[in-house]
Amino acid sequence: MKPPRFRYFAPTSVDEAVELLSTHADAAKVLAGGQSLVPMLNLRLARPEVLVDINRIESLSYLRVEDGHLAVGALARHRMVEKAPEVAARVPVLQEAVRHVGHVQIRNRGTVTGSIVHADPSAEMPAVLALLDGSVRVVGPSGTRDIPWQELFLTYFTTTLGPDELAVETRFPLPPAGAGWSFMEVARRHGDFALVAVAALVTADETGRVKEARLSLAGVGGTPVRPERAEALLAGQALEDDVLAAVADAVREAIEPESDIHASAEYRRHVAGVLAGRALRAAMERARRGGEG
Amino acid sequence: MLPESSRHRIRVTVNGQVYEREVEARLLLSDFLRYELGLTGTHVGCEHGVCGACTVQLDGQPVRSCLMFAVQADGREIRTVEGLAPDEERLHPIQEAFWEAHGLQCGFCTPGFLMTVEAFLRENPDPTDEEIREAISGNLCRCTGYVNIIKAVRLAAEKLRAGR
Amino acid sequence: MQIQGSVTFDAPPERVWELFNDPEALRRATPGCERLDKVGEDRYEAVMSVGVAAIKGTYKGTIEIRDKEPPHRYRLAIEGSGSPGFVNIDASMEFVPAGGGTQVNYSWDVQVGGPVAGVGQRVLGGVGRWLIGEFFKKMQAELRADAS
Amino acid sequence: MATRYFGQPIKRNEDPRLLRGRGLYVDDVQLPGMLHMALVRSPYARARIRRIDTSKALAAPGVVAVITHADLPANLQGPLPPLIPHPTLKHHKTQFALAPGQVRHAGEAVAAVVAESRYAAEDAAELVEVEYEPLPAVVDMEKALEPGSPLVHEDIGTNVAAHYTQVVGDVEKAFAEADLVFEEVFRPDRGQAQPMETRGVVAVYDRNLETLTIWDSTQAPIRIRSGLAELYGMRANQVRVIAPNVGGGFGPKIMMFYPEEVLVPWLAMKLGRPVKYIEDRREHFFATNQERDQIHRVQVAVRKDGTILGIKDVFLYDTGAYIPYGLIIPIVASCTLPGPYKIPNYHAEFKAVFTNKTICSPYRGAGRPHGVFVMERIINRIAEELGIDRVEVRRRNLIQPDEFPYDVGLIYQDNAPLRYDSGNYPGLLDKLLKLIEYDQWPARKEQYRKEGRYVGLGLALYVEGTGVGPYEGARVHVEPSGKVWVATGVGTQGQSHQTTFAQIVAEELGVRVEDVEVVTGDTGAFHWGTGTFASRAAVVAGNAVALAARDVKAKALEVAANLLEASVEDLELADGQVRVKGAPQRAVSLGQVAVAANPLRGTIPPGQEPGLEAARYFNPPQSAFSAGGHAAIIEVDPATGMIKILKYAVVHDCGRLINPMVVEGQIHGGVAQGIGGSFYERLVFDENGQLLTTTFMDFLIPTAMEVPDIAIDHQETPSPLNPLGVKGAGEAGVIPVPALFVDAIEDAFSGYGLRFREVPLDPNRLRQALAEAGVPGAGSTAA
Repeated sequence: MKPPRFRYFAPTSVDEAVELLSTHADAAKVLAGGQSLVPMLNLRLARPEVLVDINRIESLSYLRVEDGHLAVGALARHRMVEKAPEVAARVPVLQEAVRHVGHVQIRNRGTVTGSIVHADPSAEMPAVLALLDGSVRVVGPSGTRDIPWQELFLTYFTTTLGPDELAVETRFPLPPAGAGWSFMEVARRHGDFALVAVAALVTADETGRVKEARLSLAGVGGTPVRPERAEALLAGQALEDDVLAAVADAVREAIEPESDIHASAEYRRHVAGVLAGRALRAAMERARRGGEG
Repeated sequence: MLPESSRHRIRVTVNGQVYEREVEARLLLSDFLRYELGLTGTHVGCEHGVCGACTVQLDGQPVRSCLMFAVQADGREIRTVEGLAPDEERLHPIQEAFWEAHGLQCGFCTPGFLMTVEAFLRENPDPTDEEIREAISGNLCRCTGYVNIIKAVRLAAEKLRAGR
Repeated sequence: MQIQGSVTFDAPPERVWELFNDPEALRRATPGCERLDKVGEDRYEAVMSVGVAAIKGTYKGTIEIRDKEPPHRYRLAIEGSGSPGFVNIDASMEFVPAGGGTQVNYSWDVQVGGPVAGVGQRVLGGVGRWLIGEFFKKMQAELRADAS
Repeated sequence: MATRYFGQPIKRNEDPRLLRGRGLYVDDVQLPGMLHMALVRSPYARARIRRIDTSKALAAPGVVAVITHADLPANLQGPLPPLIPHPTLKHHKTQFALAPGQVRHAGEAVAAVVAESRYAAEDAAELVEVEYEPLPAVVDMEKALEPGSPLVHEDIGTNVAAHYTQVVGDVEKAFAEADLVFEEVFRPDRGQAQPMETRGVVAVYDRNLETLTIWDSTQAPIRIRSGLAELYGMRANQVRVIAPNVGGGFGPKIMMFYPEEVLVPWLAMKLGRPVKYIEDRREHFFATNQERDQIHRVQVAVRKDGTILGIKDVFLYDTGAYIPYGLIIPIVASCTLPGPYKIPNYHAEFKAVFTNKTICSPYRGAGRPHGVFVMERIINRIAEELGIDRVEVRRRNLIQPDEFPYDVGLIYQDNAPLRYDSGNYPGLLDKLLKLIEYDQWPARKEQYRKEGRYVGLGLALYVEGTGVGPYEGARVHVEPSGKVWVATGVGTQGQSHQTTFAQIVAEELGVRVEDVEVVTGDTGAFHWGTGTFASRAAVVAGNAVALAARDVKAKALEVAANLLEASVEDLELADGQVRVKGAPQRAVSLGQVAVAANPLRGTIPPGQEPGLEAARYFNPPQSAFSAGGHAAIIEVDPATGMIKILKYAVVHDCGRLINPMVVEGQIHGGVAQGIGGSFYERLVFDENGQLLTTTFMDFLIPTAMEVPDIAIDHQETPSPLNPLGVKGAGEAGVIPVPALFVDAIEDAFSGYGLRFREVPLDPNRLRQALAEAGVPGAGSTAA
C-alpha cells in the first residue's frame, strides 16, 4: 500500500493554487487535511497526476464570526473548530458534531472545508452545513462565488465544484439566538462513519412549542438530506409522542438510504426516524433553557 | 502511463535534530522516518489511517504519519517515540507508567499510544476514565484489551502531576 | 448487487430500440466511456474511465448485446477490468409500450471485484445506482436531441 | 527467606526496549542493498490463468525480477508441504508458492515482483498482465456439498476434505430414554486475528558461508527453519530463522508455509541480495489465514431434572481453498463442546469443506469458542424448556472436584485421550456468581425494566485444553558476570516469555529477574522445538526452563561445594550467590561458580560437563486443562440495536500462576477479541467469493470505547502433569465471549422468546430480531 506517483505542488497563495488547478484541471486533486484522500492514494484507488497541497496557504487557516456567519477557512482543522470558544458560543451544534469526526489524530489534520467538499454522505460536516443552510466559497479563474449547500452536493463524493476551483471557506450562518440544538449519531464504533446521523435545531415559543425546527441527516443517501415535510409538521407543535411519530414517518419518507454490510436500508430508515425524535427532544430541552448547553 | 514523480528537498526537525533530505513527493512520512532516518520506533499498522500505530507529533500534536507525505513536513517539527525518554537511563513518566501497569504486550502499537497520550495529558492533566478512553480511541491495540493501557494513562497522569 | 428500475422514454419502442442499439449514442451516454469500437456483430470493445471524485479507474473490456428480441428486449453483457479491479454486468433491458412512449425496465446484476470491492462496499450500491441513472438520463437526452 | 519470584506480578524485562521504540520487528530489519517484493494477487476467487505477460513490469524502473510459477524451481512448484496430517484427512490439499495455472481464492499470489523499493515493486506489479478465465466459485459450505457444486479441487471430485466421527457411550439409547429432545442449528461466522503487525519476511544469503538468515514474523521459527532447509535441500544448520519482536500472533502466524516465506529466501539466494516482504494491511485481509465459520446441527437428549443424557453434534467446518493445517480446529471444537459438564453419550461428527475462500487455520481459541457456544446455548435452551434457572442446570451437570482425572472419552488434537487433569468447576462457578453479584440480579433486572431499560446478564463456562506436546526445550547458562542467559525455541508475540521464564529461573537460582536474559525465537540460539500456539509455551517451554534451571542449580551446588569446602546439603542459592545456610558470609557468587565450572587450567571431575549450563526438554504426556467462567451485564438500545457492556467479570483457573499481571493481561486481550468477534468483526464475502471487508474501516476491531473494564478472580488447581503445576492461559479470554454475549442479550429481552444462533451479532441484525419479536421501540413505526 504505497501511493502511486504524482507531481506535487505546494502553492503559498490562493491565486497560485487556482492557477495550478486551471493548468492541470482533471489531472489534479487538492490536498488539504488528506485524511480521506491519502488513504485512497495509499490503496491506489485514487491516482491523480498532480497534487496541489494547500497547507502552505497560511491565510486560509482561520475562524471568524462575521456578518451573521461563522466563516471557516479552508485550512481550519476539525480540532481548531472543536476547541474554539466562538464556535462553542455561537454554533454549538457544529462543535457537538465535530467531536464525532474520526479521532483526535484525524481531527488534528483534517479540515472542515475539506470534509464538506469531499462530500461523503456519511460525514458529519456536510449535514451541519445543510442544517444551517450554509454555503461554500470557492475561487476559480473567473473569480469568487458562494455555492449554497443545496447546489453543492450532487451525489456520493460529487459536488458542483469545477476542477479549476478551490474551496477557500465554509460559511455557516449563525443559528437564531436561543435556538436549541442536538447532533446524534449511530456508528458501529466510536469515530466510525455514521450509519445514520441527525442534526436538529429548534426554537421554542413561550409555551414550549416549536417555533421553527430544522433537521438534517447523514448516512441516508447520496447527499445530506433536509426532510422538509417533517420540519413543516413541527411548526407550532409541542413535541408529544404522536407529533414525533408523524415526524419520524416524514423523515423516513424523505430519505432513500442504501444497504451495505453494516446496515440495511430498512435499518437506516428506521433509525433515522428514531434519532430525529431523540435529537428534537434534546434540542427542545436546550431551547427551553434559552439555547444554553 | 504512470506520471513522473516530483522530487523535493526538505528540511525537517525530528526529536530536536535537523535533517535535510531529498525525497520523492509520494514518500509517506512514516516511511521517511523509518527508512530514511532509521527511526523504526514508529510502526506502520494499516496505512489507511485507522490503527494509529504510526502516530507521531507534528508541531506537538498527534497525527497519523501514514497519512502525510514527507514533503509536507518540510520546515516542521516532528516528535517520535525515540524522542520521549529524557536520556539513556531514565524513561519518560508515561513510559514508566506503561511499564508498571503492564500496558503493553507485543509492543507494536505502543509508540503510537505513547505519542497520543503525551499530547493528551499535556492538555488534560487530570482526565476521567471516559476522557482517557475517548483520547486513545484512535489507537488500536490487539493484545491488551486496553484495560491496562487505561490504567497506565491514569498512573502517568498522577506521575506527571506529582512531578510538576 | 442488483440494481433495478424503469425509465420512460417519449418515443415508441421501435425508436427506443433503435436508440439502444446505436453505438454512438451508447458511447456518449455511458459515464466515462472513452472508446467503443465495434469488433463483431453486437460486440464492442470499450475503454471506460469510471468512478467518483478522486477514486477513478480505467477499465478495458467488452460489451456484448445478447438475446435480442427486437423491439422488446435484450441483454447486455459487460466485462471490464482495470487496476481498481473488475466489473461484470449482466443487464436485462425490456422495452414496453406505455401510452405513446416506452417504458424501459432494467435489471442490472453487477459484480464488482478486486481492490475497489474490498474498500468501497459502503458506497458501491449508491454509486452504481447513480451511474446507471446518469446513463438513462443521457439516453433520454439523446432521444430529445435526435427529435429536435 | 529468599525473595520469591514465581507467582509475583513482576514488571516485564522486555518493556524498556519496546517503550523506547527499540524493538526489532521484521520491518525494522534494514540491510544494505535490500530489495523489496510485492505480489500480484488474483482478484477472482476461482479462475484459470490463461496467460501472464511480465514484460512491461520487467521494464519498469527499479525492477530486478518478476517471477511466475513457471520460473520457480521444481522443488517450489508443487503444493507446499502439509503441516499436520490426520488419517481421516483424505485430501490434504495445500497451497502453492505461486498459483500454477489456477487460482482458488481471491488474493492468491500469481506473480512476484522484486524491485529496489516497495513503491517501485507496487508500480510494477500493476503492469503484470494476467489473463484470467473466471470460473464459478463456491463460497457457502452448505452449497459446496450440493451435487453439481463447483469444485475447489476438480481432481478429487468432492469438496469434502475429511469426514470424521467420534462417539462416546450409546447416543441412540440416550435419546430413547430422554424426557426432552430438541435440535438447534448454530452458525458462527468468519473472522480474523488481525495482529497489529502484519506478516513479514526478510532473507539474506551469504554465498561464502553458504548460510541463509531469515527474519520472519512467525510463531514457529524452528519449524520454518527445518522446513525451509528441507525444501531448499540444505542442512538445517545452514538456515537460521529469527522471529525477533513479533507484533502479535494469535494463531495465524504459524503456518507451513505462507507463499512469501518460501519465495523471499529463494529470491535472496537467486538474486544474491537481501530481499524483504512486508505484507500490507489490505493483503493481510485475504492472504493471512482466517477462521471461525462452522455450521453446527446439534440434537440434545435431556432428563426432566435438567441432566444431559446425550448430545449429537454434526457440523461443517469451512477450511477455505486449502487445508495445510489439517483438522485441528474441528477436532478442538468437538473436544471443547462437553466443557465442564458430564456428557455420558456424545456423538461428534464433522465434515471439513473446501470453499473458494482464504485458508483457515487456528485463530486464538481455534474451535473452542464454537464448542462453548454450542454447549452453553444448549444449557440455556434446557433451562428455558424445563423452567429451571440456567445456573442450576449448569450445576446439575458439572463434573465434581473429586472426579479428576476425568476422562471425556474422546481423542484430543494431540492424539492423546481427552482426560482433564485437575479442576474445580463448582468452585469456579461460585466465584463467578459472587463476582457478578448473581443473587442480586433478578431485583436489578426488574428495576431496569421498570426504568424502561433492557439490560441482561450472560454467563458461560468452559474448559480449555492447553499445553499440547510434543515437547519444548531450553538451555540455561550462567555467565561469569553472574547473569543468566536462557534460550528456548518458542517465540514470543507479546506473551511475556522474557519475564515469566526469567521468573522461573530466578526462583530456582536465587537471582534477580532482571538478571535473567531470555532469548526466544532464534534458531541460532536454540534449535529444537515447535512453536508458540495453543496456549502451550508456559506449560511446555516453561517446564523445560524449570528443569534446565534445576540442573544448573544442582551443578552450581556441586561446584560451589568444592569451592566452599561444604557439603551440597548445607548450601543454598540466594541473592546471586551460593552460600552456606545459616552462615551467609561463607558464599561464592554465581559468576565465580560459573568460572570455576569452566576453568582454563586444572581439572574438572570426570563425567561433569563444562560450564554452568544445562539444556533440558519437557514432553508433556497429554494436555493440561485450564477452565474458567465469564459473565457480563449488557444493555441494549432496542431502537438502534446498539449495546453497552456495563460490567464484565472473569474467573480463571490456569493452575499455578507464574505472573498474575501477565495472565490478567492475556485475559483482557482475549476478552477484547471475543467482544470483537461477538458484535463487531465479521469478514464478509459476496456470492462470488469477493472479500468485501479489506480495511479497518469495515472490519471493526474494538477500540478503547468498546471494551469495558474487566474484573478478574483466580482459582488455582495445579496441574499434576508438570513440575510447575501450570496450565496455559493464552486463549482463555476469547473462548466463552460469544456464548455469554448472546446469553446476556437474550436475558435482557427475556419474555420475548428471542434465541440467537449466529455470531457475530451487529446492531442491524439485533434490531431486526427485536423488531420481529415485538420489542417496543424496535419496530419500524417507533419514533
